[in-house]
Amino acid sequence: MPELERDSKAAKVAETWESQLRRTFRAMVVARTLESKLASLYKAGKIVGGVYIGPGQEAISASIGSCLSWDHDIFSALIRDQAGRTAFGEPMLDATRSYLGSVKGPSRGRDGNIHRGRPNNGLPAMISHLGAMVSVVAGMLLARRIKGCLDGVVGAASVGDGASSTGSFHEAMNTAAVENLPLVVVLTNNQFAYSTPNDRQFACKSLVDRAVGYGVPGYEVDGTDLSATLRVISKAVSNAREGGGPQLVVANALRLSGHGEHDDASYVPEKLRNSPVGRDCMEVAEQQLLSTGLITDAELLEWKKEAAEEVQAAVAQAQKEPAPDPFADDWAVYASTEIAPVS
Amino acid sequence: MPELERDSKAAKVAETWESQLRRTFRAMVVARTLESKLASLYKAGKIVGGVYIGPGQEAISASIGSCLSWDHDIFSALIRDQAGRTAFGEPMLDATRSYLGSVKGPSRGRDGNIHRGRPNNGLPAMISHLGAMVSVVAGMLLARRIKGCLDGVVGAASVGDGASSTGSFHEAMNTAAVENLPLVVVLTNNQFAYSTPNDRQFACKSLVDRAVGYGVPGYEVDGTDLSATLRVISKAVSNAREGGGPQLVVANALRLSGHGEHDDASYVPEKLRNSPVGRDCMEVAEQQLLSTGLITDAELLEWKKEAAEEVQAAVAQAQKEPAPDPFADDWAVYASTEIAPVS
Amino acid sequence: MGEITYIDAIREAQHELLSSDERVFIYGQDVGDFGGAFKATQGLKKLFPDRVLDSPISEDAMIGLAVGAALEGMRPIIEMQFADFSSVGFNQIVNQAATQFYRTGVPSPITVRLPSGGTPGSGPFHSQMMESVYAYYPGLVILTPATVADAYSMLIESVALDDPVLYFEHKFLYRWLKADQLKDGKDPLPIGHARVVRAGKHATVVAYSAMVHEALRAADLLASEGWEIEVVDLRSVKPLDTDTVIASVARTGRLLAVGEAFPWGGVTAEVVSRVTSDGFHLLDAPPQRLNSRDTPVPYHPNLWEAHRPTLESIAAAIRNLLQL
Amino acid sequence: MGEITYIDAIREAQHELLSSDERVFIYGQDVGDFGGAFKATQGLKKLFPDRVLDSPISEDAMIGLAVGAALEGMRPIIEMQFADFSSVGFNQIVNQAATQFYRTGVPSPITVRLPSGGTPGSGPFHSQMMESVYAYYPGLVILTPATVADAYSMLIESVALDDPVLYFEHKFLYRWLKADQLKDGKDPLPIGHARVVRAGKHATVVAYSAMVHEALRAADLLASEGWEIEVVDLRSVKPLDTDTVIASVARTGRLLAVGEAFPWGGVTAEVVSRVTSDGFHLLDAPPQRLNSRDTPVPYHPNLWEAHRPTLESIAAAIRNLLQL
Ligand SMILES: Cc1ncc(C[n+]2csc(CCOP(=O)(O)OP(=O)(O)O)c2C)c(N)n1
Ligand SMILES: Cc1ncc(C[n+]2csc(CCOP(=O)(O)OP(=O)(O)O)c2C)c(N)n1
Ligand SMILES: [Mg+2]
Ligand SMILES: [Mg+2]
Repeated sequence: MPELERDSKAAKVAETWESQLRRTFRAMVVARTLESKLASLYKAGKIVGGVYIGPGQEAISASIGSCLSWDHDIFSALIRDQAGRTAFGEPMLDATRSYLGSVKGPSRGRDGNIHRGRPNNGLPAMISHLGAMVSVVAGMLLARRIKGCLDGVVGAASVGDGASSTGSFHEAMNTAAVENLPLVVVLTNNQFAYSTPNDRQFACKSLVDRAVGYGVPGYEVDGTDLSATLRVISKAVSNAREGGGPQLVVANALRLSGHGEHDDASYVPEKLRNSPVGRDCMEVAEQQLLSTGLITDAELLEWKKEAAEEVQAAVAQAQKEPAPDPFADDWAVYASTEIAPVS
Repeated sequence: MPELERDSKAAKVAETWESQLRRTFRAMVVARTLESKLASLYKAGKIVGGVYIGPGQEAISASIGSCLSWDHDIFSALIRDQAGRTAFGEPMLDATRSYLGSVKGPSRGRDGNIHRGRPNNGLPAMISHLGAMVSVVAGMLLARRIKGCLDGVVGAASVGDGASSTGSFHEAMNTAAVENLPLVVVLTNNQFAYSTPNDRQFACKSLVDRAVGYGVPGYEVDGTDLSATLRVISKAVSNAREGGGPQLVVANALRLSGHGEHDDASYVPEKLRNSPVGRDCMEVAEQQLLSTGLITDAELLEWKKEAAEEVQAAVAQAQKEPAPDPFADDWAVYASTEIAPVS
Repeated sequence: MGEITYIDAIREAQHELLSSDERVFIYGQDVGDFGGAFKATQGLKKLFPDRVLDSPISEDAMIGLAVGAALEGMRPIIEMQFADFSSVGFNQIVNQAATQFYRTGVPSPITVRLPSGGTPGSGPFHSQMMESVYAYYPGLVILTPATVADAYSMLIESVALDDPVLYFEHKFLYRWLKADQLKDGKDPLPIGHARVVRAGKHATVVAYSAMVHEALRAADLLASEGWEIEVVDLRSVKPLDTDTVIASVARTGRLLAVGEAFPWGGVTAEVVSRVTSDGFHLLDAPPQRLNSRDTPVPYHPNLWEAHRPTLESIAAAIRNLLQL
Repeated sequence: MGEITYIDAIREAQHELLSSDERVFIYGQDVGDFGGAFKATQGLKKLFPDRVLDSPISEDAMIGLAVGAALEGMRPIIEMQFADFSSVGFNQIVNQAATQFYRTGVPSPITVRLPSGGTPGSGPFHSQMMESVYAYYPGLVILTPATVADAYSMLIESVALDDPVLYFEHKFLYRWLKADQLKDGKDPLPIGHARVVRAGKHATVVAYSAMVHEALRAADLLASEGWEIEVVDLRSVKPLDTDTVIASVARTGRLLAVGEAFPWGGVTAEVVSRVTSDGFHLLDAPPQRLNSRDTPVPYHPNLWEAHRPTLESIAAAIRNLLQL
């Protein structure tokens, strides 16, 4: 997938809108393919623990990732951000290894599934506690400011409607605003936090109404519409890059899966599924790219085939790799070798 | 001070605006007198620990208290709320006993100074952790709703500009909004949190901009102006009382003391002191009441004299009372007698 | 074993509490129509629509709100989705709830349910044991039921108690542990009493929560080797029933304290140091501890099984103790 | 005693760190021009305007931000205004910072300064000892300097360490404890090493933080009664230097562990249970513990003095131990 590999800021600046749209969409295709596979592996009992996927949100997630450069920008991906991870540049093997328990995964089996990252490449590994990653991204940005290398850098953090209720989210937004850091927070309002609908989560009209309270620009967009979403997120990212400080994007969509693959989401009302917010962003995007001639049917088929092959290979690779061995693991929890563990 | 004693809702409904203004101002006079005395006792080494006072904020604080009824409404007072406590109906001895370490104080010497309350009368005792009391008030209101006795009740919580940065504040505001509870949050922006000025605390234009993000009505008022402040807080309180849900009032003033009496506040710029926000609300209120004939010079003098006498008596009383005795205290930390302490 | 699970007991206790006491309400994420992440409140919202309420994702506010409601005479039950997330409500638990009665003389009887402990594949943030972190704080009652009957009766008692209770339920036991009946016929032991769940004479193993069952299996294994191992289920880690533990050590002369917690401090340290301070002369050998490893709880089942005590590691620790 | 106070040492160490290491910055409430609530950063903002930053009242974000900065190679020092307020940053400390290296292999070397412990009139929320709460969590280093020289050298070492360090400074020592020099001439002990601060042969008292000084005064008193009491200053509660403690017990045969913490669990339980597990045969008498009472820290000085261990109560506990 050569199109996903571009990662220098220079390349991005020169990139055309059409090319970025194609690149973003391609990440969506790859992510949907990968996540569907992970869901079936879960159902087949091949994955221990949970599987969390993001169907219906790929347009939003991929748009974040495609606006950022690996090894240059920062992205805190959350549980439904496979598309964003792919677009940002996370190797697919990181996902399959983490889910399938290969010792070669980025956390060597110590953690799994979506709790993975590569902090040294700009992809911190999420902890489960919602809202807690936003201040970590702010800190990464602050560090670069102090080191004098913040210029042109953006940090993005993904959060959900539910996470917006956490004190952690609030403190981080406010702190980033006080420091005027180039932080783009993309809040995917997928109408639910687990089973909890918006009306039990917040009482404002739209969560974008929070932006003014932090003194940061706010944007709201139909997250089922790739082209609109990419445009808005690109704008927020470039504002941040140019010194505009934190930005809050609220993108509306519907979670088209259960909370995790163990959940049938039967609590999601039929009416909501059939409303505009319930549209599948993949279908919308396909139509957008096909109808504008940005992609042909044949090319799309080819992309899907390539994605399936890549997924197949990444799964096969992870599956043939050894699981962690408690006798081989050094159980080190301290980086300083002079600190001996307690027992 | 018979005017402070009215505490039934019926009485309050019938009360004229003029009478409420007088009552509120009288609480200000009493609080200023009491707090000045506490400050001198501290300087004379008669008080152990800190002394925290609210000069410059009495108009705001007293307005909250005077809109609420003891034993009926709820008020979470914070560190600069002597005026609000007085207006709400807290006995003055609670203050002097807490500060002077009398065992007869509401916490029997176990806690001191502003960490006092009477939860059974609607005055919960603050913990120091900023923001943490707002959800407690929300819970008291929720309890009354479940019990079916919320009708006509209001809970008010006082917070500062600094407290607005806490996650606790955010979670409580949002939760109260989701439950549509009759919570009035009065945020006194006194320009500083300890030494930290507003521009290191938040980046929005005014903290009232937070209201829309919670989906609640917001009000901003010049907190140095008693009549304006009382009008706005009264309105917020009656909106809440009538089912309008949470209300956020931001009142602007300047802290005319140090953070505590140990602090000379030399970091407060002269320019700010001389700006409109630096006006002393006591002087403004005096002028307002005198010039409109709501009070005469003689009456004011009489009020001040009475306040001084009341303070003198409350201090003398607390000072002659015994200090806590570690052998007499039962050290009970559990309400259930079946739970034995560890040691 | 019968068909009533540990999680059934928790659900039934809550049903009973809501039915019999109007002061009780349940507040937590997804506890309403969804019935909770583990289905501990399934069906309750239908029966008690005004007293089973979904909360936003705001653990700090959830506890603050519960304390406020308790001050007004209610008996809130707060469900944490996982014990691990109580770290965000930590301040309200240890500073607001725990100190309330001491400071004001007004009780704050809240019950916080904390789904705890490891299950395969749950990883560092959905597996933690936090009982000792909270037990440190004066004013809290810390319960760790290990049986179906205790899960039921101790939750009923938690809500009856005038103090804040943290009720640590173990996720591994939810559907694995079954009994014939909700109540085991006997009168439930009062809060704060440990129970000798297996009599023995060669050594005492003190355990709590899911580790009681591992300890019992280890005792079975050791029985086949001719050793009679006494197993004590603490049930409550604060208050801690030192008397029952010391009485057992008086019979056996040997002590192994087992916990699923991280190894620094915690319940096993408190047990061992109480026994040695107060029952030193009863000991025929140095008392021993067995805990999880001093790392976050690993995700992968291979690592997880080597992280927490198991039948095998407990049996090995007992054998070692018997030789000291 | 000289003129350099414990708080001077903390300030000087930070000055030194900022001067010698560009990766260091200080973040906390009022640490800038104001110099911090206790003046530990006085004058530093003037010298290093871009690396001494005032934070909003957001302890959760403060720690999250520090971890992020540490991931980028910085060495942040976070000042909590009081240790008690770290309860609001608890989640980020125990779940974000402590687990980072284990999960990702990338270190998160943050130093959190926590002004701890009781002073007269400070009450339940400005007096707490929280070292054991954090020591429970794998991945954290927990330091408790008790001397001016240690306050200095251990803060320097904290920042040098590749792991998250919680540096518990005791407020009571801030201005009361004085020394002639910042460094005591000797090479500073490495992190994790305890120090025998007074040699003796009749009993060992293990203490840390401000209690070291109470223990020393008690030992002085006991000396006048003819007893030679050895006093060990733990310095670091995680890692905990069991070897030095056991070596001391080997000399004296008797152990009293003293802490200012609440009595359930904590450092004293860990010390006693380690010594009994590993050094049982060295003990001539049951090891004892002395902590504060199991209530919140009271405001009134009369209550406060009866709440925490003092010269008198330590001396009484030693006398009791000597008779066991
Ligand atoms: C502080 C905290 N409390 C509870 C949870 C449990 N939890 C995990 S995901 C989730 C719902 C998240 O909803 P949202 O933020 O809207 O994200 P979405 O799942 O919809 O993508 C909850 C409650 C958590 N992870 N963190
Ligand atoms: C969570 C928390 N962090 C820090 C503190 C220490 N502290 C006490 S008062 C204060 C400043 C409060 O400022 P503000 O909320 O504006 O109230 P004001 O003092 O101006 O009335 C601080 C930082 C605290 N009490 N709670
Ligand atoms: Mg959601
Ligand atoms: Mg302020």
